[in-house]
Parts: sequence; C-alpha cells; structure tokens
Amino acid sequence: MSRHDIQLTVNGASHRVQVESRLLLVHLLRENLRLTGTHIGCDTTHCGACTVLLDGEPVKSCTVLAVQAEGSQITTVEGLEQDGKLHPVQQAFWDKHGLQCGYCTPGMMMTGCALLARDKNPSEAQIREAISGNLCRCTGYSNIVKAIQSAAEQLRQQ
Amino acid sequence: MIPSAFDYHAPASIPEAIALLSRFGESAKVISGGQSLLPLLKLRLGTAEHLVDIGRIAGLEYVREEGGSLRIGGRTRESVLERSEIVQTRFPILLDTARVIADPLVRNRATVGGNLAHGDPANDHPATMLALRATVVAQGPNGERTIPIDRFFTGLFATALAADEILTEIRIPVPPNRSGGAYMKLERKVGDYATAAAAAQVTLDGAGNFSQVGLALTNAGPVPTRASAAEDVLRGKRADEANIAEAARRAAKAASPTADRRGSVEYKREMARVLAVRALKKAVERAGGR
Amino acid sequence: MAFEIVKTFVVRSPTEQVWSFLTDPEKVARCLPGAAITGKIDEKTWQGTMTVKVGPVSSSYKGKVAFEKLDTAAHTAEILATGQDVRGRGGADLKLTSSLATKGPSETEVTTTSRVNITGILAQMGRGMVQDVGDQIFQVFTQRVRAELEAPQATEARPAVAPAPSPPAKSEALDVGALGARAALRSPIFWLAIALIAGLFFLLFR
Amino acid sequence: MSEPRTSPEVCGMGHSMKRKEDPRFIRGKGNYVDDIQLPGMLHMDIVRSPFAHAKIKSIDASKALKIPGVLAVITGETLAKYNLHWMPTLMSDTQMVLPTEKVMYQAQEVAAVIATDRYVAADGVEAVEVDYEPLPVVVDPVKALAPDAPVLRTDKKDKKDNRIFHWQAGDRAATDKAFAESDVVVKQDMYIPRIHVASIETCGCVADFDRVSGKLTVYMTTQAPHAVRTVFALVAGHVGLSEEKIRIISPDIGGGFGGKVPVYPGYVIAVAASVVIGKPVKWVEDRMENLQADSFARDYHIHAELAAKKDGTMTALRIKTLADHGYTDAAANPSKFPAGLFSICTGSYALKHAFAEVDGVYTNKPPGGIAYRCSFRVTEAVHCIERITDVLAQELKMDPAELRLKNFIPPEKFPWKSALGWEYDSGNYPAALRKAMEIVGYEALRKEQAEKRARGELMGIGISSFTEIVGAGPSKQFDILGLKMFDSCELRIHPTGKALARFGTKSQGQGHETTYAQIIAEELGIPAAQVQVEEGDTDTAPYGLGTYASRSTPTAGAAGSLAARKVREKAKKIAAHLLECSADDLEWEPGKFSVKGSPSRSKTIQEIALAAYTNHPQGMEAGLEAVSYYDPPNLTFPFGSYIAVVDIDRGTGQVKVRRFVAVDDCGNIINPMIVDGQIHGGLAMGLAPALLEEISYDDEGNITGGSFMDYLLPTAVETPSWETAKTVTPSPHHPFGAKGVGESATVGAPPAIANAVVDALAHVGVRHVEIPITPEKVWRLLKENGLAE
Repeated sequence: MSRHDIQLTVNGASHRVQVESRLLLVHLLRENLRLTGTHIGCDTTHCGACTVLLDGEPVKSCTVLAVQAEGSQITTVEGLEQDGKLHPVQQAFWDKHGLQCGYCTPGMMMTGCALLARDKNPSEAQIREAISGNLCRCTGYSNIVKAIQSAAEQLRQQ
Repeated sequence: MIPSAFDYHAPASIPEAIALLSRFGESAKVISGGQSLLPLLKLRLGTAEHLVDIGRIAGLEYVREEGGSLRIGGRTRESVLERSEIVQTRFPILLDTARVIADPLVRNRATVGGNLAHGDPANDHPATMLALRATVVAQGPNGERTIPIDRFFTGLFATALAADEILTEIRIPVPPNRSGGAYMKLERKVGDYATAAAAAQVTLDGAGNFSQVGLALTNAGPVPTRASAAEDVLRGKRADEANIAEAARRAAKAASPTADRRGSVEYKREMARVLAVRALKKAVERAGGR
Repeated sequence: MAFEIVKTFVVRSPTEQVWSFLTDPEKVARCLPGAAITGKIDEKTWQGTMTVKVGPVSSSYKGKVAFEKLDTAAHTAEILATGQDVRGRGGADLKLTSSLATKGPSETEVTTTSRVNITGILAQMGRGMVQDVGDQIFQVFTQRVRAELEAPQATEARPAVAPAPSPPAKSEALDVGALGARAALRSPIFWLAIALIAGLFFLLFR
Repeated sequence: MSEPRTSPEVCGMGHSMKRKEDPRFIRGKGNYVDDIQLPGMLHMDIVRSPFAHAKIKSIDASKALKIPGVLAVITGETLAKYNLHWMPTLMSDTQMVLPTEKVMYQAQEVAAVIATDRYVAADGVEAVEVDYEPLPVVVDPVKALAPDAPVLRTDKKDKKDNRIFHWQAGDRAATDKAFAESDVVVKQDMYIPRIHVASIETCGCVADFDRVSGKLTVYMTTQAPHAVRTVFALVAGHVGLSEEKIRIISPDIGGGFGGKVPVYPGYVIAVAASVVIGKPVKWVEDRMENLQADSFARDYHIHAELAAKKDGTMTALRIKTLADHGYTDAAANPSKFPAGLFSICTGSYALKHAFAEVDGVYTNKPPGGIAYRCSFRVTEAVHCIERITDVLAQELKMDPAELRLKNFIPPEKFPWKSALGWEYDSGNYPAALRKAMEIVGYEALRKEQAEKRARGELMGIGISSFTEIVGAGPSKQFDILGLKMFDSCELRIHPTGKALARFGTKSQGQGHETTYAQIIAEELGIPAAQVQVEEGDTDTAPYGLGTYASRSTPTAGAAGSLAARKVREKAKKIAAHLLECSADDLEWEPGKFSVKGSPSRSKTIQEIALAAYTNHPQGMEAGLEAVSYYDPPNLTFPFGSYIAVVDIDRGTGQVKVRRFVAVDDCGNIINPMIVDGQIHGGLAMGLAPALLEEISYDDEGNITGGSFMDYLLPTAVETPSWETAKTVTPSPHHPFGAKGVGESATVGAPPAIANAVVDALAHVGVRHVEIPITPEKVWRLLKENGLAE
C-alpha cells in the first residue's frame, strides 16, 4: 500500500522520513527515530504510556498515524531536558519519588508538562483529572500528584 | 496491535475529500480524530482500503455564535469545545459532556463530529445534541444539506450520512433566557462508556413552568433517541420534584439497554431514571428555577 | 456467550409461495448481502461463506450447515449451523427451529428460534448488544423477503438501513441443482444466524 | 522511628535518599526489553486460539508464508521434533509450549510467525488458517469435580478426574471440638476473583543465539533470571543448551508484581526460533495477550467459619477452599506449598485451633496462580480472616475495632506459634490499630456515621488488621523446583574505597539500586552514592531466586549486610596492621576503625580499602571483597492496620473511598520515602480488586475483561490521597531487623474497603459483599433493603 514522504520536527530536530500509511506515530518515534523513552502499554488508547506532545497537546501516539503528524512539532520525554538542565517536572518527579518502575513515567510527565504549560496553579482535583488518561501501576498516584504540584511551584517562581 | 495495510489520503479541501469518497465508495472511510477508528483498525475488527483524513482541511474547527445558533465545526476537538468561552459560560450541558468523554488525552484528538458520525449509541454527544435539538450540516457531491438530529441516527452505528458525505458543522439553537442544561453520566471509571447517562435541556417560563424540554439518554438502546414521552410529561408543567420524577420514570420505561459488564438491563434502566432525575434537576437549577 | 433469539414476521403472501421462496437459495441469498453457498459436503450438509461489512467493520465467515429435520407438510425445520471467522478470531454454532404458519389466504407467519453460542473476540467485546445487532440484521432480512414476495418488481430495491453488500462472492458458483428443496429452507436461517454473529463485529470500542 | 546512624553524606539506613535509578528513567533512558534492537533482529507474533477447548484438526501456514517478509511459521509439530512442545511448570506440572493435539483455554498459543518486522508478523498471524473442532468446556471448578465432568488433562495417561491436589493444615479433630464447644459460630462464603497484575509493561524477550559461540543470550522480562537460566538448561539441555552457554539478562522491568515470575510459552518459542534460524528474535506481547494468556492471580472459592465465646473471644477457625488453577498448575509457589502460604489465615488473632484445606482444580482457563503483588496466597488468607472477623463483630453486635483488640496476639507473646504451624517473629498489633484509629479519628467518624444515617446518608468505616508472611524462605522448607530459596550478594570494595555490589534479585521498580546501596553504606560507612548496585545479568550477578513475595530485603538485603560484615572483618585485620595494634583493640564506628581509648588513631574504610590492594599484611590475600548466600532462619511477618472510610451514592450504588489511613509495621526501615511509595502503590493495587478489577469467563470459556476496556485499572481520579504512618517492631532474626514491605498494602487494603462498604449497610443487616464491589452489587443491596434512591 501507499508510502508517504513526511517531514516532522521532533524535539527541535527536523526529520524527513518515508512511512507506510499504517505506521503508528509511536513506532516511528521508537523504531525509526530510536526515541525509546516513549513506551507502549495497552494498544487500545487506555494507558497513556505512549503520550507525546503533538503541537503542544498531549496525545496518545499509539492512536495517531505517523502520516497524520506530517509538518507537526513533536516533543517526547527526550526533549524535556534543556542544555543539561532538567525540566521542573522531571526534577520534581525525582525529588518527590513520583516514579517507581519508570515505564509510565515519560507519558505521565508529558501530560504534566502540558497541564502546567496551561495552568501553573492547578488544584489537586485538576491534576488528578488531567492525568486520568495515564495509568500507573506502581505509585498509587499520590507522589505523582505531589510531583506535579511541586513542579508547578517551581514554575510559578520562575 | 497493528492495523492491516491501507491507503491514506489527506485532501486539502472539502470538494477534494468528497471527490475521494465518491471515487472509493464503500472501501473508503473518513478519519477525523481517529480515536474510535484507529483502535478498531489496530484490533483488525475493522478494515478500510482507504482512509480519507479530513484533518488537513482548513476551517473545520470552530465554536462560534452566528445567526441565533451556536455553530461547531465538524472537526472541532473535544478539548477545544471544553475550553471555548461560549460553551463554558452559556452551554454548561456541552461542558458537562465534553468533560466525561473518554479521557483528557483522547479529547485532544477526538472530535465532536466524529463522536456523532460514528453512530455509536454509547457515545456521549448524541444524547446532548438531541436534548439541544441540534442540526447536523453535511456536504456531499450535491452540495450542502442540513439534517435535524432526530433524523440523523438511523441504526446501530448507522447515520443518515451517505458514504460520500462529510459532517461539516453542528448547529445548536441559542436557548432563550431562563434556560439551563446538564449531562449526568455514570461510568465505572474515567474513560469508560456510560453505564447510563442523561442529557437534559430546559427552558422555564415566568411562572416557573417548563416551556421547552429536551431529554435524551446515552447507551439506552441501539439508536440514540430522545425521551419524547418524558418531554411530553413536562412541557407546560411546573418544574417540581413530582413532575421530574414522573418524566424520569417514563424515560426509563422507554429505554431498551442491553446487559453487559456495566450492569444488567434492570440496573441500567434504573440508572437511566436516576440520572434523568439528576440531569433535569440540575438543568432547572441552571435555568434559575428552584 | 450463549443466547436465544425468537423472531416472528408476517409476509403478505400465501404459505406455499413463502415456502417455495425460502427454499430457493438464489432468492434467499439476495436477501442477505455477501452470502454465498460454496459447496455441498453430503446429502445433508452444505458449505457457505458470508461477508458482512458495515462502516469500518467487516468480517468474513466460512460456515457449514447440517440439516436435522424437515417437514415439508408442516412447514417446520430444525438445523444445525456452525461458522468460523476466516481470520481465526472466533466461531459460532447455532441450533435453529423454524416454522411457517398460514395466517390467511395470502398471509404467512414465519417463526424462528435460534440458540446461538458465540466464541472468540466477538464474545469478549460484545458490549452486550448482540440482541440489537440481531434485530437490525433481521429487519434487513425481513424487509428484503417482503420486498421480494410482496412486490416482485421491487426485487432490486434495497432498504436504506441495509448493510452495504459486498459483491456476492462466488454466488455464480451456487449450485442450485445440487441443493434442491431440502438444503434451501435452512439457507436463509443459516445466513441469518451467521449474519447475527458477524453483526457482533459492530461492537467496537475506542 | 529511630534517627539514622549515618550522616546524610553516607546516607545509610533511615535516610530518604533520592533514587539512584531515577536519572535515567526521567530522561526516557531506561532500557526495557522492547527498547532493545539487535542487528538482523526478527519479530515474532503469536496465533492464538479463539476456543477454550478444541481439537486442532489442521494448521495451514501456506498463505502466511507467501507474505513477503514472513520467514517461518512455528507449530507444535515443529517443536515436537526437538521434544520442546511441552515444558514443566514451577509446580512440576506440565504445560504446552505449542499444542500438537488440542488447545485448553481461549487465547492459548497455537503457532508463531517469524518475520522481518512486527507489522509483517501481524499480517502473517492473520493469514495462518487453523481448523478447530470445539470440545466441551469446563469453566466452573465445582462442576470440574463432578463425576460426569470431562477429564481435561487427556495428556496424562492415568488421570481420571480434574483434581490437582488436596492440601490441608491444622488439627481437624481439635478444631471441630472447639467449634462444638463454642457459643457463637459465623459462616461466610466468599470468592476472591481471578485478577491480573497488568503491569504497564507487558511481557516479552529478545532471544539471541550465536551459532559460532553456541551462546544464547536472552533479554527478558523476568523477576527471577537465574532460576529461568536453570529452567532453560533443564528444558533444552537435550538440544545442546548448556547452562554455562545461557545468559539471561533482565533489563529495566516495567513492573512485575508476580506476573513476570513464570516462564511463558512465548519466551521458549522465541528461544527455539532464534536457535533454529540463528538470528535474534524479538517477541513482545500486546495488552490483550497479556491479560488473556499470562498467569492470573487468586481465583479462590472460600467457605470460612469462625467460632467464638459470647464475650467475643475467638476460639477456632475452619476454612474450606476450592482453587481454580486453569488447565495446568503453573502457580508460582514454593514446591512444598501447593496452596502457597494460605495457612497464614489465622491472621493477627490468638486463635488456639484452626483447620484449613484447599483443593486445586483444572478448568479450561489460562494457567497460573501467581501472586498479585502478594506473597503466595497471603491476600486470599487475609481477606478471608478480616472479612469473617467483621461478620463475627456484627453477629455479636460488637465494634469491629473492639473485637480485634480483644483477640490480637498480645505483644508479649511473640514469638507466637500459630495454630497452623508458623512462628510469627514479632509484632505489636494493638499499637498499629490504635494509631490508625487515632489518625482517622475513629470516634468522631462513628458519630458522623450515626448522624448521617439519621439523615438517610450512607457512609462506612472499615478496618483491616493484617499479618503478612514474607521473605521466603528457610531452605529446610522453601525451594522452587528444588532450588533452595536463599538469596545472595557479592560485594567488592575498589582500591579508592568505592563499592560494587551485585545481587541475585531483580528490581522492577522497588528501588534496589538505592536501598541496597544504603544497606552497604550503613554497614561500611561508604557513601551510598559510591556503591554501584547491579542485578539481573546471570553472567555477572551471584545466583539468587529473584524478586517476588517481598523477599528482596529479607533475603538479598540480609545477604548484602552479611557480605559487608565479612568485608568489615577483613578490614579490621588490615586496620590493625596499619595502626600496628591488635584487632581486638579496635572499635568500629560507621566509616572507620579506631583504637579504643585513642580515637585520634583511626583508619577510614577508604584508607583500609587502598591498603587492601597496596599494603596488605603478609600472609593475607590481597583485595577486599566478600560473598554471602543468606539462608533466612525464619520468614518475616510484617503487619499493619488499615482504616477505610467510604461514602455510598444511594442512587447509583457507587462507592467513593473518602479516606484511607494505612499504619504499617515492616520492622526497621531502609528508606522511608521508598517505603511510603511502596505502600501507596500497594494500596492502589488493593483498591483495584476491591472495587474494579476482575477477569471472568462465560460458559463457553470466553474471557470477559480481556482488555483495558473491561479490565479496569484505577486512575488518579478513582484513587484517594493515601494517609500513611508507621510503627516499628524490628524482626529479631533479620540482620538489620527489616521485614519487607512491597506487598503489605495490596494484602491489607481489600478487606478494609469491603468491610467499610458492609459497615455502611450493616444497620439494615447486610453482612457481606463480594469483591469487586461494583455499583450494581451495592445498588442491589440498597434496593433489597429499601435504601435505594
């Protein structure tokens, strides 16, 4: 079936790739571009382990076709750290023990980043609602919520 | 999970899209947000030789008031609807609905038009649009036509849209003063389809009676339908507990849910009643009634 | 998952005419899109395929129908049918009894009772709507049967809600001669049952 | 809690040290199995049965093989040539790798497609045509034992029924006598449903066989890499896979919870494929395969009876259980414990008499009987005793807290010999419960409940005072396939005083790289930051039985401290040599030896380490390292008291967990931050089966709940903000008094929630509700009792 030449910008770097129509964005990122920080956890758009920012909005990259991302800006977990400085959300997940096995963590952090980009002072309820499309099996969510609250505080001070 | 192979087309305009749909006929499928379609293809429950992506067509995402109605572009994402100021301030029922569709990440892709055009009785917008008496605008080879929401859903996963038509807009009449609406959904957890849900949109007259009523249920049968019997009970009557209770009873009686892991038929029908009461009460409250 | 479906519909047409219609596989095939009989295994067993396509969802079944009882005088029949999804995703079996009753000189009541067992992904993801799907497909079927029997010239008319037919694969290979009256009655019922099952494919999720 | 003995720089036990593994995870630089890409790597995908029980009449791969990129289709017949189509289970039963005659459960592996890429492999799976002849399905374990039930294991020549085992513990006669003499007897049936760990990372592997060297390297999602290596050597020895040529690497694991203990057919097929084809083969299951075919947990049908005196003194416990194991007994239990440690069911109470029996049964379901973040059937036991205790309280019209306090094993009675034969090491149960009651404000809540009831609102308060049994285990009782359940540490101190510590366990998120380093830091005074911890590579790590059943700290953690103490002994001799004094004149404080009476004369561990390589005493071997294989003298018995507060929606039956207070006692704590994290996660995995999760089957053996659409993992919205606290009762026999904590909360939480829901409805006579407590179950109770809105 048809193949497409697409251009997209991932973590600031422009890529031209030829893809099969059916190639999923998550596989383009993981296999073609070797950005393996974006994980796959459910295949049915439930778990959010594959969450990336597509033009700034968090989406489940297992339910987006690579060709649909033509011309778009994508940010993955590998793109959060800037000039050797951790993003406040990364730092907060570390400080507050917001991760255990680390598998849902990249998706969870991407969702957290998008939330804080929109609202630097979310309530606990708003945080819980915002991450309700990301499943975590290890942490019971409490420390993830604390981490996002702590990152929000950091961002407010900046 | 990997979909079977297909061809992908990204038309830049509606006419181009319609031309593709006409050309491929049944072997083509419109993809909007893809949040229902892609999982289907990945599970290989569904197949499509051609996907026609309307995501590249400019000007299909908007929420604005025009000519006495709220106009929602067919490709408007749920997250955009959720954040629209008009919706937040004047269409609480739409806000209620958008907030309980799937999860926040899915809502960044899923579209209002897709939610309707999929024809899934478990989707949340059909009931809301029925309660709001919306009109669906479709474009096809013969130009544009409008379809009243009551004639839009023709069967289980079937709508009045022809294979070569695209849902381009949803029009909702702007409610008069002393109007209010609400959507109440019971779900097992975030992201689930409704065990039962009720959408209510009401307008009260000076005497505190119902002058207009819209009531519809989600996942209460094979086709999204309005609870006409319940509406009839309320129209012109006092907005009080007794009338609301009676209307909810009629709505539940008319429902024909099916049993699944969400619950038995008995439970779902009863939940339809409970949620109809709650949605109506909330709608009345928002309309400024007691 | 197992379930029973009892269906009754009335055709404004004499019983013998309905009987002979329902025992004419070619006409019956017209009433269920995508249906085809592909061969005869023995005197009482036939093979067939069925493709149902609705919206983005499509499924193909290969099936087998074994005739158990047929009482031409009483217009009653009992048959066993099994179908397996060609992509190995599941299967189904059906025990079906059916009967015709004369309601008037030109009115016949068709009653069918199906006990269906479903296995595989359909049963897993049924979302409980099998009854709804059954009703819809049954509607299409009865509409078409009526269209054929009550207004012969309307034969080619297709109801609006009809699942779009995929080309009736191999229907030219339908061996009418080899089928004969006995095979015939169970054909519509068999296809109906398989269509019910295939219809379950509607039951999608995000 | 006692203050840390070491400085924040050293960061020994008691410090909330930030995790050493996190820098890679927060950067997306973790290395999970699916991240591994080897040159020439092929992809495997599996054809699975849609039928729960069916004869395989034919498998036609011709269409699949015509697809460009599909290289091979492996069937049971292929494997039979190498006698690899069956493999042993951990319980010494047998399990199909790929079937040659019939399938025994829905989603069972039928064939495997090997292709150049995962998309092509998926196309290949769809193109393989299998002809099945369905057979009668046995789903209900009760019916499975009926005389007329079809015998499922037709592969076992002499098998005449579907019973796997009968196990019992305790004195039946004495227990029956105690029941006869009691004032009150309560009885309750309860079902602990089949559930799935559903770690967010599914299972998978990359098998890489090098034809030249004959070496097999398998990167796989396993919690027990060493045991797996031995199993592979035993299973495939006859085809030339010799243990020294097998290397199992367990990279970063995206959650285990017990689901990554078994050896699944997929792993074995991938290995076989790589050996036959001579190229690396990757297999990663998708979520539906994971939920539908991997080992389940629980599935216990329990009948419990509890006897007591009028005053509430419990006198005897009697339990009969039917255990549904699926088509083969692939439970991950110690060999001598077919029902795991279910005999902990006497719980926290001073019961003099008890008798428990379990019958294991075959059905047409996936095999398993693994833990779901719990130590071998402890959750089932705890739910049973904590639920029936509340039933008794209701019968006696006693407050459930009062009843528990009355029957707790008194703190001074430890070590306590339980009626079913365990020796509880230590405990202070009243302290934990009183602390929980104080934090939650028990009296005030009871008052609020009374007021709300008067207003027609429903709230409930539920208590669970659990005792766990973890840290398997003493070699005299505990082995898996004969391998004794010790665990190990190999510790090296480098010349510059830094350390490398390797362990036989494997972290799946528990934070071993941090906590083990803190243990070494505590013992030697070497900063935890300078202790490199390694696990999971069988070519480098010492042999161990792996991480599950909360055994890492009790076993490998102990080995770590003992290895460090061996190092310290040698260091003492070197210090004496450096300080020119007798070793007996030296005293140790964290980080250095000094001469008694003249503290200025001292040598730090770093100075000693350097000397060990540059200036060691004549006659002494150079270097500074030690190995310890720790065989625990007993298990450890963590405990705690949990209190859940729930509100019930009278219209919908929805249960909202308003508050959840967890007071845990896991003995001495290595890292308080990590312990809290473990408890938070455990609580969420306790709430899940209590309210949401269940895998069930219809009469035809179709799985329901086989995807995340119907297998309901709680999100942050369904999960409350956890309130945690501790009491500390050290284990007397563990080197540093720790007990293990990873699973306490999963074990303790479900009965607290179930008890809270029943408590909310107790005033109308409701005595029990089965988990998962769905809105409809609650609504039916509301309706039956005239409480529905």
